[in-house]
Amino acid sequence: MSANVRTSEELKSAARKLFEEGKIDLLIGYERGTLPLRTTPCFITSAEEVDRLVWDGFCSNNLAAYLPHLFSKEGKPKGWQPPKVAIVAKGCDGRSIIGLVKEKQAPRENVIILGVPCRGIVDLKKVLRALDHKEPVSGEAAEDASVIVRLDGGKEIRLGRDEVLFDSCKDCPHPEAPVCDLHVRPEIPEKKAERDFTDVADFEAKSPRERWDYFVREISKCIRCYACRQACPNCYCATCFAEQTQPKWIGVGTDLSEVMIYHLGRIFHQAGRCVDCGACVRACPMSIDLRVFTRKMVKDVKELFGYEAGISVEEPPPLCTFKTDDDQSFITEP
Amino acid sequence: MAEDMTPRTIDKRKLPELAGLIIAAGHRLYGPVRNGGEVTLTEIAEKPPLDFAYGNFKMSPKNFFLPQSEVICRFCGGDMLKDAVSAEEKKVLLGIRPCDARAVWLMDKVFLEEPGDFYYKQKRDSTILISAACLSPETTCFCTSVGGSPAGTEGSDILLFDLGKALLLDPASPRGEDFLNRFSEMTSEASKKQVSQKEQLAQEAASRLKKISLDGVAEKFARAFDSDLWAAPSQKCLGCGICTYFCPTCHCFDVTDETVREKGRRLRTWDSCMYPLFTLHASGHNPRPSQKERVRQRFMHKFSYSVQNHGELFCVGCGRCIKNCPVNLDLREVITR
Amino acid sequence: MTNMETAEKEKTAEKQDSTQVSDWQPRIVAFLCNWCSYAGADLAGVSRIQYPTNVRVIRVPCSGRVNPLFILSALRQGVDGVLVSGCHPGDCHYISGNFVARRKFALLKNWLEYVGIEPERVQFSWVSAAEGGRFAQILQKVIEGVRRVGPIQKLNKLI
Amino acid sequence: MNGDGNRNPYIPFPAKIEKITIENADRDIKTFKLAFLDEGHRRAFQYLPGQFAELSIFGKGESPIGIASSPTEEGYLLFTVKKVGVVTSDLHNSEEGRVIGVRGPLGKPYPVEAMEGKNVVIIGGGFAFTTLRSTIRYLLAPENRRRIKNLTCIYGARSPGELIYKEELKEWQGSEDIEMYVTVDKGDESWTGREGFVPTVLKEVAPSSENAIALVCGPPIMLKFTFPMLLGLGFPPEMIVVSLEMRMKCGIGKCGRCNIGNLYVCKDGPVFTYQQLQSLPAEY
Repeated sequence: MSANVRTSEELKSAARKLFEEGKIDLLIGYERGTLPLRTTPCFITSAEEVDRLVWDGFCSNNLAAYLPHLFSKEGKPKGWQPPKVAIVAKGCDGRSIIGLVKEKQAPRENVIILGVPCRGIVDLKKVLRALDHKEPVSGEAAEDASVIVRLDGGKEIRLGRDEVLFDSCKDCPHPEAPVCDLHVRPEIPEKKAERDFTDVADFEAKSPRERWDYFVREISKCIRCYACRQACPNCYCATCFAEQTQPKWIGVGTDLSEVMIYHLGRIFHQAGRCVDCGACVRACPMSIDLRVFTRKMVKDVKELFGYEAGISVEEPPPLCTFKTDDDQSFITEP
Repeated sequence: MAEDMTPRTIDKRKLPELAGLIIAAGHRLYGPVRNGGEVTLTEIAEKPPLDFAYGNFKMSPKNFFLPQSEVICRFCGGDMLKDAVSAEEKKVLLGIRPCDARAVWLMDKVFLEEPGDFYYKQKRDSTILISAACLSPETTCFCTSVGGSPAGTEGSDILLFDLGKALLLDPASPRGEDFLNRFSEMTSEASKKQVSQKEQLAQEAASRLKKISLDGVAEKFARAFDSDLWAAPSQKCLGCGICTYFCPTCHCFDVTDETVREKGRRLRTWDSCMYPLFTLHASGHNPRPSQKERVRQRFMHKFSYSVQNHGELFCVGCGRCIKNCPVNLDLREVITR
Repeated sequence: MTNMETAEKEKTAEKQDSTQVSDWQPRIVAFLCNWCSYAGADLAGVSRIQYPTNVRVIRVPCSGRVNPLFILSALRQGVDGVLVSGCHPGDCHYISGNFVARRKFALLKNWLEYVGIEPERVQFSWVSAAEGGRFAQILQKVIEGVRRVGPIQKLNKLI
Repeated sequence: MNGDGNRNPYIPFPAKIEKITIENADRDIKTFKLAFLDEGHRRAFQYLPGQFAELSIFGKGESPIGIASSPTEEGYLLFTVKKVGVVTSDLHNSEEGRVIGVRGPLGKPYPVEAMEGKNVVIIGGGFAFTTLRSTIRYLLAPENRRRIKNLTCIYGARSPGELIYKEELKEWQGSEDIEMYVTVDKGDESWTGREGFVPTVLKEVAPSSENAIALVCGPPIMLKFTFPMLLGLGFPPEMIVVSLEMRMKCGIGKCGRCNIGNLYVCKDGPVFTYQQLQSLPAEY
């Protein structure tokens, strides 16, 4: 039995137990999707349904995105009590949950984090590219996070891990949720080294013209569907600045300036929140390279304020605090 | 009408020449251009594509008739400028799929109905649609289940079949017939063999499509308004606009004004029933307060209200919403439940 | 108003928008905190210290009040440069407003530069109520910088 | 929308604000008297009570507002507008003489033909009284008054200060042609009239449902209690007519946001019979 199958089985029994002991009202996890190489988020409310749960390298969604809405009082009737929720969490999902707890979007005591060991998630776009855009009919993620796909006609192809994993998964230092109520794992995954920021540094090293041109090129693809925002667990504002009307920050058209300010504003707003889970990149139907931009925010927060999002519940968010000797070399002097 | 004219055929090698003539006749020609794994409907300056063996365009051609953003009128300092909207250029869309042409035919029912939509009509009147029969449907395709077919002609002016060495051009509207006549020196009459080959290809393609049963879906949905059918899909729906923006028939729009200092304009832009602001009253009241009502609206609009209002399902089975949904919310699951 | 008159009006508006380098003067917006920098600017005025007139001052209660969207919004509307100025660190009327703001500004400054926007466009400074002369100097420096990079051509919305 | 198939239905006609009247004590409801700049536009704007128009402030947007004037009042249009959103706030800041845009008339009117030979009961609440004012004015015109039987109106507001069209209310209360009941939820020291919610007053007045038609417009909570009261009085569902509100943009059934079930409030409404509403989902 593969580790993924064993994890899935352990997950089912853990979930069953939680329901039977009356500890939870709802469990958010993954079930098999309708398309090959896909899973889909599932919402389980009783022990009878737990057999739907799966865990494998196709569990690409960051389930933490569902929490703010579940716990928001808005639209709930009088006397409403927040539900007890168990949530299946990869390393990145777990870090997003910490951010939400910290920012009071999810009460810690109502969330049971079920940590699963993640070896990286498969990027379907990369799979398709490797298959020269032939649609696979089925496939599975193997133990070492390589992928076996079958094409129409039965031909089987094995794709290497580095070829198919999301960029954000490739050298992920957090295979497990840093804060966890229940580890669901056949074995403890090895600790990984911290990730460096050479990708961001490489971009910084380009000329301003090149950086701007790349920004223009990527943002021009945007169709303003807001999937990046909706998929992001930490984008939980009740009304996004992009949609405010009083004041109206930006228009709703497709002018580059509007779209740019949307992305500049949204990504900036993620400073100290972004855990580099890649949810925005995964959700984007136009394959915009958002990560080169979101990573900048992660890097600067780390380098300027020594803060990494989603590690500890206690540490205050970096933009709610300060040090008297914070860097101010950017200040204009006469 | 269309039956009166026999299909024409053209050697694929002569297609660049035909394209040149079309462009020389004052049309802007758009055709399939491959970009990585994606095929987009792109303006063609000279060398036209010879390959119609793609699945479908990444985005539907609805942008050509209902652009994501278009100017309704312009103003300056509180006064409207009257001559702000220019006439449309003549366009030819080459290689769109019959499902997408059918979607245009469906949108016609909304936008050409009285009072006709000025901007839509202008674009529709100046655009020739040459569809390419869909000979290799994708796994997410289900056009035959919603009233279409891989060689359907609704909305098209000409239907093209890729016969290998030659293309068969079958007029599907008087406008298409007229168009073919204008370039008749480039084409010849199709042989009987070619016509039967076309029919065989169409049948083969149709047989490859999985049928899903949608009998009585409109009535079923009308009865299911208050049912728990909507709980599961709306729970996982993230509330982004991908399904509506990629949908070739979703046509809901917003009208907003914007200004930069003195100058301003009124824009019509795509909108989505997935967004909470879509129905939010100025008073703060929202008749569709949660994602449940919003998801329900999308399904009801396509599979129930449209049947009541226009006699047709407003889904053409292109599968874009299924392919692009970030949480794999599969429309087929909901409509067959 | 007839259509022609309106069209004429639009032309004039266009002229004002046009970015002919010869007679172009940078448009600067300065967000000044009420307690220090605004008073500093005021002092510059009262002391008859010459400083350029192409600046529009927006008084804010504290540099901490400056939402980064204010800055993006100004650029979107075609402002050529933005200056945000508050009390010196440690002198904030609200104790720590400018300390918290400083973190935001540091990130924003880097962020805009990262996507290729000229660093001269958006600048931050500390000016106390007593530093009238210093305010004029900083403003001069900001304007010179903006003049060097020319009229805004990124992020500004064109209609 | 009128006639001419080639007209662009999205382009508003310019109209000048001739007069602005503050209607209520909170000063957030104002009546704007508009006159088209172009005589052709004025003639083209043929409407009946219950219809609405999109008022357009260039640079701010459009807002759908019920027409408060009656077609029997010639040469001008009245719109009573509450200050709520971007457009209405800007409109409220207008001075007389400003030119704005008017696009319409839109929607279906109250069924004036169906009122022929009937007793007409008009029930209004709060600021939603605008198109009912249009209806009363219309029905009180001599040529129309003789075509209907009794005309009864019950109108209520939160407080005396919030009653709109105060002068006309006085005029109607003294008129033989209309039986007028004005009520407030809670009166003040100077209030000598009725107190009580509209549905309660409706119960007291108990207009006969015999050969009668009821027109209702008011806030959702008033509607909720008024419908059962009318049904209790014996009004058949098809003789209860109500005007609804929805967020709208195009006003001509294209933009897809104002639907209740398969009907669009902008083009199939805003006037619906209670019978119609019963067959629609309660999504409004």
